[in-house]
Amino acid sequence: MTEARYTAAEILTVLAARHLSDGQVVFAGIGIPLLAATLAQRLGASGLTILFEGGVVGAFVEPGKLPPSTNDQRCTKRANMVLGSADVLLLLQRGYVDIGFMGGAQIDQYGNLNSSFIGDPGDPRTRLPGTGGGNDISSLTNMIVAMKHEKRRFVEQVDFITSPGFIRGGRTRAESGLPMGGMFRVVTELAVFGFDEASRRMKVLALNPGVTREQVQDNTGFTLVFDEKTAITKPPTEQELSMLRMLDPERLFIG
Amino acid sequence: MTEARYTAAEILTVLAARHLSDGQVVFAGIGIPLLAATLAQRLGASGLTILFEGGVVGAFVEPGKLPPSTNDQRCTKRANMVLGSADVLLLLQRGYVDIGFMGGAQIDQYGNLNSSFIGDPGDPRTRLPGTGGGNDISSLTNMIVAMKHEKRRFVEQVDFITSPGFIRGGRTRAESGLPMGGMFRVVTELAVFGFDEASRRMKVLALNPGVTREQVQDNTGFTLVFDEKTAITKPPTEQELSMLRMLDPERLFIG
Amino acid sequence: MLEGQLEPYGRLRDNLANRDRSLREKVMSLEEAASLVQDGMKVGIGGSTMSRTPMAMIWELIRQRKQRLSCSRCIVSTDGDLLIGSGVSDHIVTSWFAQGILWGLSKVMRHHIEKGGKRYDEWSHMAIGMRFRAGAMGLPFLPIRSMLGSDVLRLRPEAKAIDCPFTGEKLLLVPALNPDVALIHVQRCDAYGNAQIDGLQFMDIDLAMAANSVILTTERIVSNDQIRRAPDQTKIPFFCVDAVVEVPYGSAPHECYGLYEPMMKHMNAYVAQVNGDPVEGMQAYLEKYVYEPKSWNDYLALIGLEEVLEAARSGRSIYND
Amino acid sequence: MLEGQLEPYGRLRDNLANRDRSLREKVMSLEEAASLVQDGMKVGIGGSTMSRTPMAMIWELIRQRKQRLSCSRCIVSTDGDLLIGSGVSDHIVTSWFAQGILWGLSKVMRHHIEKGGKRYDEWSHMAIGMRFRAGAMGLPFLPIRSMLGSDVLRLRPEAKAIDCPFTGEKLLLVPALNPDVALIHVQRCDAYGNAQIDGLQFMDIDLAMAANSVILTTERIVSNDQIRRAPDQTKIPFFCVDAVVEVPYGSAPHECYGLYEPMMKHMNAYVAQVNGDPVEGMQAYLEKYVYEPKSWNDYLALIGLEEVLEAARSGRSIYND
Repeated sequence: MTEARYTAAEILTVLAARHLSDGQVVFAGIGIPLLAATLAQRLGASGLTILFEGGVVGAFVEPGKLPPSTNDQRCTKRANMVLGSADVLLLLQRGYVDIGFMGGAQIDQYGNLNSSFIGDPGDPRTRLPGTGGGNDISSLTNMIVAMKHEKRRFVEQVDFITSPGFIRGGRTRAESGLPMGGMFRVVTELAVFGFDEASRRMKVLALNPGVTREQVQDNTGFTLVFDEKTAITKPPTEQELSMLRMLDPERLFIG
Repeated sequence: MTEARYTAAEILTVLAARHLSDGQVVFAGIGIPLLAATLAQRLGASGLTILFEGGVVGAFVEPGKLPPSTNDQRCTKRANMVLGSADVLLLLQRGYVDIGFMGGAQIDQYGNLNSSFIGDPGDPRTRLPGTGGGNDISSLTNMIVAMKHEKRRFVEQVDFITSPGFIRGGRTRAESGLPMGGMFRVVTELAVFGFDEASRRMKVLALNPGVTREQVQDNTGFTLVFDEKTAITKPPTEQELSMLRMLDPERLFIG
Repeated sequence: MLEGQLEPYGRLRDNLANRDRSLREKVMSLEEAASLVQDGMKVGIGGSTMSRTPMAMIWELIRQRKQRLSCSRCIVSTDGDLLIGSGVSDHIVTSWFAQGILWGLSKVMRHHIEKGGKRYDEWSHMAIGMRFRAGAMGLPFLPIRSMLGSDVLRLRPEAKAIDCPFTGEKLLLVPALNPDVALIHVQRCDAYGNAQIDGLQFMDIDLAMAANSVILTTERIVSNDQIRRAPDQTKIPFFCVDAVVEVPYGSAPHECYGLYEPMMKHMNAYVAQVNGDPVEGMQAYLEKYVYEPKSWNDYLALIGLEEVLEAARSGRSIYND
Repeated sequence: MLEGQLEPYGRLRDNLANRDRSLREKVMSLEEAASLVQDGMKVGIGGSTMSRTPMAMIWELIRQRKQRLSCSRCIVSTDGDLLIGSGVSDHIVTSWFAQGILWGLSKVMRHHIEKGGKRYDEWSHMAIGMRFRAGAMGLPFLPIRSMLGSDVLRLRPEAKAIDCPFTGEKLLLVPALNPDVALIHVQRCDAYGNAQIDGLQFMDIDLAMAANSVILTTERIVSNDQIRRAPDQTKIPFFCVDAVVEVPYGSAPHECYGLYEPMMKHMNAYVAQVNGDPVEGMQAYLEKYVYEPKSWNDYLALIGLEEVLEAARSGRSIYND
């Protein structure tokens, strides 16, 4: 690439959208997840059912009217159902949801997310906003996380497990009382990650176009596992990018 | 009385209605309780809030349109709120209800009600319909029961405790895990009964007009406690009776 | 899986993961929908007493001669008579089982429960509600503060009394009830199964969420556009629904809120006949009203146009002022 | 009673038994209603994030210089900034606390929680919901299947992990939350407090049932007759409501479903000011927008007619097709 055809947030959103398929039920957080799920709906997966934490089932967010949170009325326009916010979370517990889809502030090699404290929780350097629905979603279903790839965000061990991934790897998640779900994919502007079936450590599944293994490793605070033949993701198409920009004309979430 | 001015069901209903006061929240069963609560509302207690098991809060049943069960739409006409039937029962558990008001098939000296089995539950002579909301109501709030006074209905010990009164008397109700509520009044066509504060045994509070102690005792399957000076209830007034007959012109519940 | 026995969480989740929860049309005939109900299933029944009973679906289950259904409902009325009287069900789980207070005891219930070897498991009304709700919430149990101290509890070892780990107070834990299939009748839904319910909801929302499959019968099928214009009126979401059947007057001779009241002449005649002879009387009723009619509309014709119209007039009167 | 500590059932029942639950008019001014909130109370806040926040009531609590309020809400936004920034609250119980994703971290929250000695107790979103729900149901706890294995749980010894007595599975019991008072803003209610809520309900129904008293602010007071014509639209029953205050635009600058969207220019200016200096900036904001206005309408005038009208135009557009 001689010139960037897209921003980091744009490729993040497009790649995340590709991981959703028609007929799934996805619980989407605000920002990139909401946008990526809506993009997937508009690009063929019209039967994708989007749930929002505010209490929305089967949403169809309007282009150019992105909500400032998943608790705003914009989330409900043309939705199939509106219900209480505890009740929409209980759908996860009952098992109606295929995929939880969130952003992340900090992640570790086992896919644990931290959105609560930087530093010692007893005397934190930074008090972050907290879990919101993140803990419930990641505890109860399969997760896709879309986040910016920075060394300080990809750490060996998070300061605080807000939203559990595979805890300490192996079977520790199930042993903690979380028999279902777990981290499925992490999508960043550099690569797409999965988790090893046995160790439950993060591994690179595919590099984004134009990104090297070294670049990914250099921006990561722990040693990554690479497959022999790491795939290369197909770049965002014109159709993907133009639809995305149509959805977020004010570039609220795509930067 | 040379001539009966009213039927047994009529005096039962009128006396029961007198035990309800303006401002109370009463959970009423079908039949006489529904009718008596509605009568109380029409006779001055217009702020009496009636709840029905079907999921109705603040009902105002229309004269001549008595519902055949508390789950019918007639119960909801001019009601303040309609909600789920588990949720209306939970109002009892939370404590929003002052009085539970039911009919009874069989009662014993401790105010326990049986509407499940006559005879041995393992091989019953009669399988009765069962508890409905009766068990929940009597477990969770103060009870008024309106029922026909017959020896086979007023027994020393019920064959089966469907809706708990004071269980075996004394503190056995609280010890069974039911710290709140309990049997408050039993109203029949012969007398009005309360329960002794210590022993929790049924005692006569007032005789209905024209009824003797002997009559009440003869129609009761256990030895009743009478106060020194048992009161005599004032007979139903013309106003009470005419309003009652206006409410139930088809004599659905007043026989 | 016996009623009262708990499915492990993993199995419950697997059942749901394997259901097609996509936004898809699922309109079918009464016959097709009834064929989804298999012998021996745990069946949850919507509505209560004589209200919003999924009567057309029960009628079709009897025509298809289902067997050994274990049926749960908050309060069981004529539906229970027909289910056990026809031999379709041998097990009723509820808090109250008769025809209705106007008719005294059900002789059909008495005959089959006292002497016919059929089972009626009694729970408190709230306990039934909390069992469906636990099922809907993906929980193995919910605590309640009733049933304690009573003989109703003594006959239900499926429930467990505990001392509250926070307060030491006595509580009763009632096990989740996740029916294999729920039968629910509603006023309106779309072709995907997004359902609106007017008036009394009874336990239908929890029941729909708890069940491993849901068959909706509906007075009418409306467009998905109409549903989307008032999403806060949707009470059951499409993804827990597996079949949608349009059956006008599908609760007859019971009522459907805002549309028709119970058809009392038919009910009176029915009760007189089956309580007169709970075996022969019931058999004759089933022959004439269930097995012989060619369609649900034929059954309605037997109830009679005048009674159907009168029920509709009074049903709609709830909105007259 | 500290947040997280359970009231014995008897005390909870006594509190409720002593409330006047009769059908009576309870309309009062914002000032009178706010005076029902006492220093040190546990306050439950309705709505979520920037939606149906009872902002007028919070504004009045700040004007009345309340102290030591312990405030719980499913998701806390600007309301939390104002409550801790003004000194009214020293304790927030929620799952998420910032101004909104558009503005990054709240410097007000960070300042007071990291260094100011104020507390923010974090629970999962569902845990908060189940705590209100347990309170609403008259139960000491509800079980959940989340929070387990996380550090969120490690900081919350108020919750108890158990092995399910039915299945042996691990469950977390979260304690009931029964606020002393709930503040809830609705689109419509009658003078008795029968409330209708359009669109997103959040946790407001459980909150209302759980609280030991409820103060409703409402966009408009409608007749009891209107409520009775559609009783299935009533979401909060009058008998759990203790005060009704009519405050048009009572959620400003947040949104009220179907009536107005958030007033984003004001929000942007607010965030710039308080995140610029969480102490002085906040103080200046409070002076100008909270302490000085003579009335809520004066406050709205400071937001500006144009912005209020624009928020109403977009708010009502939800019903445009």
